[in-house]
Amino acid sequence: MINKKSPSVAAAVEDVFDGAVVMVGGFGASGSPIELIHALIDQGAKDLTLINNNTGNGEVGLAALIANGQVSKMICSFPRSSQSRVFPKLYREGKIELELVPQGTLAERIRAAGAGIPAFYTPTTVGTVLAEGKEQREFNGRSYVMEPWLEADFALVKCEVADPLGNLTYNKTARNFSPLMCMAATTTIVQTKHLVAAGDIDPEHVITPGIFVNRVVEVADPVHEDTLIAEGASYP
Amino acid sequence: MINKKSPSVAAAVEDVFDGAVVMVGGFGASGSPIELIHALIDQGAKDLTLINNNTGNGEVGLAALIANGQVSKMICSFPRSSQSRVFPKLYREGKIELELVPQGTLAERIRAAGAGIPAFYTPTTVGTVLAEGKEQREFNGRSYVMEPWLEADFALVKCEVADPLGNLTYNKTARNFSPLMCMAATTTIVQTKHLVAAGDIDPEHVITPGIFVNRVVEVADPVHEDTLIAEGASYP
Amino acid sequence: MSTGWTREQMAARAALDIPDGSYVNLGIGIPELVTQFVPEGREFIYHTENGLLGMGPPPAEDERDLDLMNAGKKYVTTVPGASYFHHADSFSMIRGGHIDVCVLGTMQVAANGDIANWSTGAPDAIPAVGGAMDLVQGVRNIYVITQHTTKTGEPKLVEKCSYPLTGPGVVSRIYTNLAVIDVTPDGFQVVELAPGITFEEVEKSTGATILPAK
Amino acid sequence: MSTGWTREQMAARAALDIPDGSYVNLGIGIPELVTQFVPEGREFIYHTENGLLGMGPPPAEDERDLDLMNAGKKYVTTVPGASYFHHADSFSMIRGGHIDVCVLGTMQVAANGDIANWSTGAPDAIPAVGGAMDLVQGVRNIYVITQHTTKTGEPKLVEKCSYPLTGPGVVSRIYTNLAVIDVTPDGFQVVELAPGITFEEVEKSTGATILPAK
Repeated sequence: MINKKSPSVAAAVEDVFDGAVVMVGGFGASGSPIELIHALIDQGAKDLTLINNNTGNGEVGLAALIANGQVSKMICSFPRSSQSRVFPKLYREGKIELELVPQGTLAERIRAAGAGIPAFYTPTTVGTVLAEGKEQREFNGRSYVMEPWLEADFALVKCEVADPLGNLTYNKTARNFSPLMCMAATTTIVQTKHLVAAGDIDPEHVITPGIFVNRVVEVADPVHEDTLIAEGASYP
Repeated sequence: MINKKSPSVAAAVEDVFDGAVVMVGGFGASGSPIELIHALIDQGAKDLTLINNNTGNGEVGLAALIANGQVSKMICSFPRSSQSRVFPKLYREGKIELELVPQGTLAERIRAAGAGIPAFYTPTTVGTVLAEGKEQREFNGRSYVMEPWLEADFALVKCEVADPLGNLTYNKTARNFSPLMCMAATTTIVQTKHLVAAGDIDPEHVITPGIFVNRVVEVADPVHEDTLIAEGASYP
Repeated sequence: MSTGWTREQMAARAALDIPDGSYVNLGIGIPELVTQFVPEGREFIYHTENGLLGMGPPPAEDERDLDLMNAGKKYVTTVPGASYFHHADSFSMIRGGHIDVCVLGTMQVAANGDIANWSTGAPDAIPAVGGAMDLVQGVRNIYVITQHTTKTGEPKLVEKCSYPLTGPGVVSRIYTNLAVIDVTPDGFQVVELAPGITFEEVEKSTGATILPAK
Repeated sequence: MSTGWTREQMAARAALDIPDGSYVNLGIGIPELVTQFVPEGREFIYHTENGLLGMGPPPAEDERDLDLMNAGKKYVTTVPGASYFHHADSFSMIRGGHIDVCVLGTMQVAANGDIANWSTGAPDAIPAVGGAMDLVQGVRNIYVITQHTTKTGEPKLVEKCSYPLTGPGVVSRIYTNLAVIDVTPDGFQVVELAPGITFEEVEKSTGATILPAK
């Protein structure tokens, strides 16, 4: 029987290599795969390019990974927030690179990679500094910019229910970018709150079909970034 | 309260105008909105451009609409099948136009219209006669063709469960093109087997969010194209 | 001297212009207040770009769900008929023109409808755009709610934005504490003055030519 | 004289080359037989492009579900762990390179891997392409199962396809009744002969240069 189950978060992220491009699911705290990120901190891969909507909060999760000096470039739509201190500091010191991508374009570029679409046109950024240097073109009398797909070597994703084939469901707005990232990465690594048997998820309710998932590890009682931050936690 | 319910299939298709571009959900018999199509036959709009994966079977549904002389152009991926007689005859007589689009490109062009993406690149058709006259371009050393979005004035769609806000779920492989067509049409008209109250569909299980739907009409006991054909039925 | 409308009154005035049954996306700040002033007999459905249609009011503190937030990362609830979806579907709703109205705050808005609300362009600023550029290009009606001037009295309605644009020529209507103003082919045009406010006061606080109410 | 492998034997031979855990899309005809010959200890997951992953065998006639079909419009079932999705997601699986193996029938296949299996190009033919062009461009490994020659004895393995292409240079391996043949930079290369078949017989039935097994 096909079984994508990984024995531990450590085993699941074992082969993330220096210089890898890593997508991390979540929108702010919601859907952030904290346990997988912390396993990646323990694992120590360096010079990573990270793709996420934000840059993490406090000193846990994504922010801790950046603080640990493992990230050389960040691709995101919104790198600052009220709880975000690590990235802004490193960025101002010139120690980390930033590619700023509008949120909808970020989502669509990730989907495009998963869907085998090397580029597409969008009206977003037309007439702004973010369109500078980008190819522009008119369709039906309106201007659009061309945007390329955004691929990754790995995706780290948190879900609610998974089966051993990698079929996934999510919880509420914790879904956000995760289904897209599962499609776009060469190796998709998922932490799930509930691991159930194949067939236990109604085929009509599957959000991410197993074909997009490589490894599943059960984290039955995941910590939430907001809780950690409220406690003033830091990692490692 | 927002209520997209239409009193009848006749009222639901009332404003389809001559020359309209109409998407029709379904893949072969599966998911075909027979009652809405028959209402459109009764309504009589002419010179329609129809978008569907196929061209209908027997002398009911899509095939009956074509046989009734209401369709001047067909956009589809597979216009012939064992039970398809109406379209082939009219096509050979030069009485109906055909735009042949590969199935995946058809789906993606429809989604693109719904997503505000005027064009995208795909490897499909590269090196074939279907790429002739299309713009081609290399990305990362591979050739792709550019494909434009495919919009419609109306979409006729069949679903399993709907609520008055237009939230929809489908049944098994009857889902196929329908969620994409709901996104791409100016006016989306849905026939549903079950009409339930807002809130009765779990927000996690909604396949088509109501924002993509304009009208919902309950057809509690829909006929299935395969059943009609087995019975040798014809319409009108 | 009147200072015109309060924040709540501006939001209420904007709500008056939103048709029944509209799909609405609200920016952070004053625009969020619109939900409190939905006119009698109307219903709006709120979209939040992180993947929810049918957003309801904030929950009681002890009923928070950590996985149920809005795009401003505040805890929210859902109304009956809500749905969840991923980010590509969410921005298809935006980019594909399915959202009827977006109400935004702003730093500047120009007489030709240009809006600048994402960056001061300062060299040491950390650029952060979020979904703003998608919203202004994708949503059919872009409304702005803003104080007429900055805290230091500088006009926010200008001939040409000095800050980097979020999008060119996209704003259709502006609600300030002093007036409701349309962006027309002839530039700013007053639609309605706040009680106790004269056209001359509006004109003096505006950094561009502005036409009086017809 | 041996006529080589039967249809079932060709399908069984192809199945031997599909790794455990593969996501597989099967064309109509002989390719469909692959499901009957999955080697001991292996599991394949079948994708059908009309929106189902985890397709199972055909149902008993009285257990048919009219809304559960495959891309060939035949009634099917599901296996535990199946999922339904819409057409754009289904073709993302194809175009995005997520399907491991596609096994197709063909009219012609050329020594450079070109395949022609959608149209005879006849002037009165009604062109119908379905998902064939998406599959050959998107799936990582394109295998072909076909009789070595047409019913009238014409070679189907040719130097250059005379029929309109489905895709250029996409086929990697061919299973015929006479042999297993790879498409290599040097052209057709026999990998294995069917029992009782000589290389000379294969060569004679092939419309292109073909190399013997190494």
